[in-house]
Amino acid sequence: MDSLQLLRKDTEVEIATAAGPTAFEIDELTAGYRERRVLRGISCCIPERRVTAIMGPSGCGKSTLVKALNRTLELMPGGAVTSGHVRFRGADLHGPAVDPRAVRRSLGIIHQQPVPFPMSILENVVFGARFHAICRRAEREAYARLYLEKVGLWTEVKHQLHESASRFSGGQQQRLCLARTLANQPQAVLMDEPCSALDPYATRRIEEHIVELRDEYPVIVVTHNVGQARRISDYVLFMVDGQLIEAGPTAQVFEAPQSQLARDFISGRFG
Amino acid sequence: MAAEITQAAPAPGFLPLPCGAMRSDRAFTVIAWGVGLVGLVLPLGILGFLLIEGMARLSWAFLTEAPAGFPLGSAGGIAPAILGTLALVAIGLGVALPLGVAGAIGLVEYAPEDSPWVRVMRFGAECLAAVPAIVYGLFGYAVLVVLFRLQISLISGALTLGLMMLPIILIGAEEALRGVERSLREAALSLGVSRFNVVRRVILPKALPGILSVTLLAAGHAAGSAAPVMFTASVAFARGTPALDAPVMTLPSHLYYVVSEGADLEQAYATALVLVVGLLLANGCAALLKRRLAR
Amino acid sequence: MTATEPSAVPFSAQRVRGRFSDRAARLASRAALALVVLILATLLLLILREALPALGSALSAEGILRADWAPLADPPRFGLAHAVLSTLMVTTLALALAVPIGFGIGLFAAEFAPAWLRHVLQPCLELLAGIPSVVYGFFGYVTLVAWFERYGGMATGESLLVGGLILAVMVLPFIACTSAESFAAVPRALRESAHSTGVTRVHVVRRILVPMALPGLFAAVALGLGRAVGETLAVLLLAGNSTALPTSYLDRGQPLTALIATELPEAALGTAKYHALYAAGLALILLTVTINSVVWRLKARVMRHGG
Amino acid sequence: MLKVAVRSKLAVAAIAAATLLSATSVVRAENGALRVGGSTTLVPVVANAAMAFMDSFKSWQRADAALPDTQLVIYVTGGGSGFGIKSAINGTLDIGMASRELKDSEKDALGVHQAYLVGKDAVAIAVQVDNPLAKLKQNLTSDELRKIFSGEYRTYRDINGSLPAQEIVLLVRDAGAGSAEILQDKIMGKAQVAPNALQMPSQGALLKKLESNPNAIAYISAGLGGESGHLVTFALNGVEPSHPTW
Repeated sequence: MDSLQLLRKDTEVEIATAAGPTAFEIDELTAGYRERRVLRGISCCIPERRVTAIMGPSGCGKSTLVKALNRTLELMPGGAVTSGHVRFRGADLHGPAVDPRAVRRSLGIIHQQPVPFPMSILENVVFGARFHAICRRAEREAYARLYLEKVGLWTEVKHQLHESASRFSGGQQQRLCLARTLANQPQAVLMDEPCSALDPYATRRIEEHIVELRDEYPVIVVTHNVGQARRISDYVLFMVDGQLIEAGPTAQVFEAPQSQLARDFISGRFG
Repeated sequence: MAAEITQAAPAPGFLPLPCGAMRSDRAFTVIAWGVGLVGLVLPLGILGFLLIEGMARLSWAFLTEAPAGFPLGSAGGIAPAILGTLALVAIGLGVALPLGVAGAIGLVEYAPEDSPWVRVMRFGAECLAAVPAIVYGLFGYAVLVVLFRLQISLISGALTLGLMMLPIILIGAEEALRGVERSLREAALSLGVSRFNVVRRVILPKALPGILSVTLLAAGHAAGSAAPVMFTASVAFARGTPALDAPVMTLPSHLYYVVSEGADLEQAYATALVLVVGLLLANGCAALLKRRLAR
Repeated sequence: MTATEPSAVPFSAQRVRGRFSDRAARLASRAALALVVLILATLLLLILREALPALGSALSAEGILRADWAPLADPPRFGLAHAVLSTLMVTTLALALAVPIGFGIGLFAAEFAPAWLRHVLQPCLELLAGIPSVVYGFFGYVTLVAWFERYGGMATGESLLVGGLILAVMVLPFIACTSAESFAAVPRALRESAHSTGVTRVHVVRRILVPMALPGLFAAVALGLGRAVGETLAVLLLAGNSTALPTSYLDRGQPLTALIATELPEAALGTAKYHALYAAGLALILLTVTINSVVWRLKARVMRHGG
Repeated sequence: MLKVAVRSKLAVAAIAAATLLSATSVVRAENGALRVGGSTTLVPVVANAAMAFMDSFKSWQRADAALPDTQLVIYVTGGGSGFGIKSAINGTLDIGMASRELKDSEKDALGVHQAYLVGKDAVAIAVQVDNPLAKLKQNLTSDELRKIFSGEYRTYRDINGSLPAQEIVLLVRDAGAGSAEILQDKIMGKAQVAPNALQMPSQGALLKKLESNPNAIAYISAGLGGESGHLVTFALNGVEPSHPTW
């Protein structure tokens, strides 16, 4: 499939794009927590090596969607995908032979609140990588350095690698979490409102990293910040109440939104 | 070196996990379930055992009659023991609850926060809550029974139990009071009313479920303890309504008496069942209150 | 005071009223605290005073630390060594069993159990914690003691082994509940992040949960230890109540609490026996206070570290 | 024919004027409570007697016209002979019960008091019917008894080579019990009871344990031991602990 499509059967809206190959194919995905259905049939494709922003008002299911994408949704109390499929590079996420942990490792996620683990900075970075035997014990430091440099933390922390990360600022913590995720050598990066707990300066740094990541990974960023979506994304999905309302290249969606809801959201009239 | 460990090329599908880790994960899960079930089977087993063995003798008469038979206690009921236990705990609470709550208010509201004094008090209270019940018995015996000539009586025992409950209630009430949101306190104080008014009208009602919960727990603990009342309040046999200056029977000491006298096992099972079910009710209420508080 | 002219001093009426009730409340609560301190100081001092005569010659051959317990000998000897050793032995056994199982239950409740099971498990543990000591003693007497005699080939079922086993059951809920709470208190986000790196549950438990819950786990052990040391009636009924220095868990013994409960009734005021028993009480206090303060320190340090 | 193995007097040591039936100053508490406590041997008897006494008289006046018209309440508790005497001395009990003679020091401490003898019982050495010793012997000497209770004989084989090497389980009463002091006085002399003996909290408990444990040997109230169908009692130095003829 060479286009980012919105396959909503009821409206049959289709947006042709000039996108490259597809990373994620999402097909009629419904998911939720126990009795509460949060995602009501989401279908779309998300392209390789681009930043795709998921926008929408609070509670529309953005976070649930990214959590479903790397199978951490099932860690939440009662959280589960009830029907539909997600394929990443052709492989079904929920296929019978697929271990959810392998999915989580391959599709790294960054959360809203930066969550440094209760261990040294070095240990934080190689936490997953050591487990997955990506790096050997002897090369921990070199390995950690690689990823700390990648997120621009190395010069700041090179003398305190063995100290706890708890005294870091929010922005530093979030970059540490990014390094930790990248050190896991994922094949895609998901971000769940990565900047909503940060100040404007730290937000800018994270946004710069997001744009850089595009060169290596398909990136999905959940945000409720319209300006941010405009700044960093190549494509936009717009969700309301668990359904996909609109999708397309960022410029197109922002300049000529097709639905009234999207128009109101972008202009700041609700959300 | 860095070159060797750069990122692998994107491969389709998901990489397999280290297989040793998977095996240990599975073993761990099995062990966790096994151990967890111990926590389920053990209490239910003990309760079931007491229920099965105790139900035979349990009857309305058992709850309302005095002990009878020879040796005394091998027949009849346990009414005086129930009354005695209730009286002991009620009077003990009458002392411990106001003192404990007032002390907690003093610690939380009227002492500078994190002053060394508060820390010392809290540490002291925690130590005293940990002091074994029998030590309270030693103290009650030396001071109340002998020194103050209160003899072995309801009042001696009730004061001993009150002392035992005091640190538990103090700590619990302090935690409950501290648990009230700071913003609530600030908002109330910003209206210019006195601190006491804020405590009485805002903080205490908010902390009440927590205080009641810990009070019930302390009362249950006291009601089940034989050690502190053995030398201060309990006798093998008593009858009639409990009086302040007279000794009483208590459920735990009666159970101890029946077991140690080897009088009658069925009687002991039924007594144990009554004691456990009574405490279960008290603790259940405490847990409910706590859960309501958490909401 | 000068509340007669409200216009001269704004808000004065309100302030005077508030100030009075406030001062009264402050006074009352301070008085309550002082009373609490007074009572507790009396408790400590009194037990210390009654124990003091026995402490003076504690190290002599006839003293409480070295002699055996022989109240009917001539002259009588009141040594506590057997009781201290018995207490240590039953407590060690109880904790050796209850700590691993308790942590396991705590972890299970916080991590593995489905919600409905957790809602059953919690009251079950509370039930276990709510059963009083004397009922455990009775329960152990009619079950374990009888079984060990019938099937275990032991001369008597009463032994430090049985006392320790029942004690383990008694402290188990405290350790399990406290550890479950501290495992559950580890922030969701932290767990979620750890899981989202695709590691196994064992790994998350070992690297994230245990380090984070460590202070709580220490507290759990301490709580259990304190309970085990101070339990009276269960060990009184089960440990065998004999004054020999125990050499194995199959031996009978008499923990400090059981010694006090057995001997206090006939210890006449001011006799050597009376003082020895208060020395036993003092030992119990010192033991629990030491446990508490070690944990207090440890907790502070671990919390600073873990941050 | 005074042929009792070890004889004990069950004496009631009471403080001044504190008699069960004609108490005057004893009923000093306004509610008319009388506290009785001590020897666990006496508790079952006295407790039942007290209950019957309360039931039949209800008020002190009806028991004796000289007494005030207050409700008749009697509290009974155990604790052991030592506890009974001690409590009578320090006034925490109105009547102390003891299963032994009062010592001179105790009489001095009591001051003005009255002691009432309510009965006598022998202390018998007894074992369960399945005890190895029961089939072999009917009689024990003081010397054997001392060696058994001092722990010199650890197993039954030590007593007699033909017996199995099972541990001798000694059941004793705690040091406050009258029977414990009697054993010390009459048999043990300078020797001490083996410290690994099980101290039982009451005669009743001792009886139950003795009946259930075939390895145990104990001294027990001859009355209790004789009534039980599961026990065998020994003669001491040829004297049976039966039919006391005092």
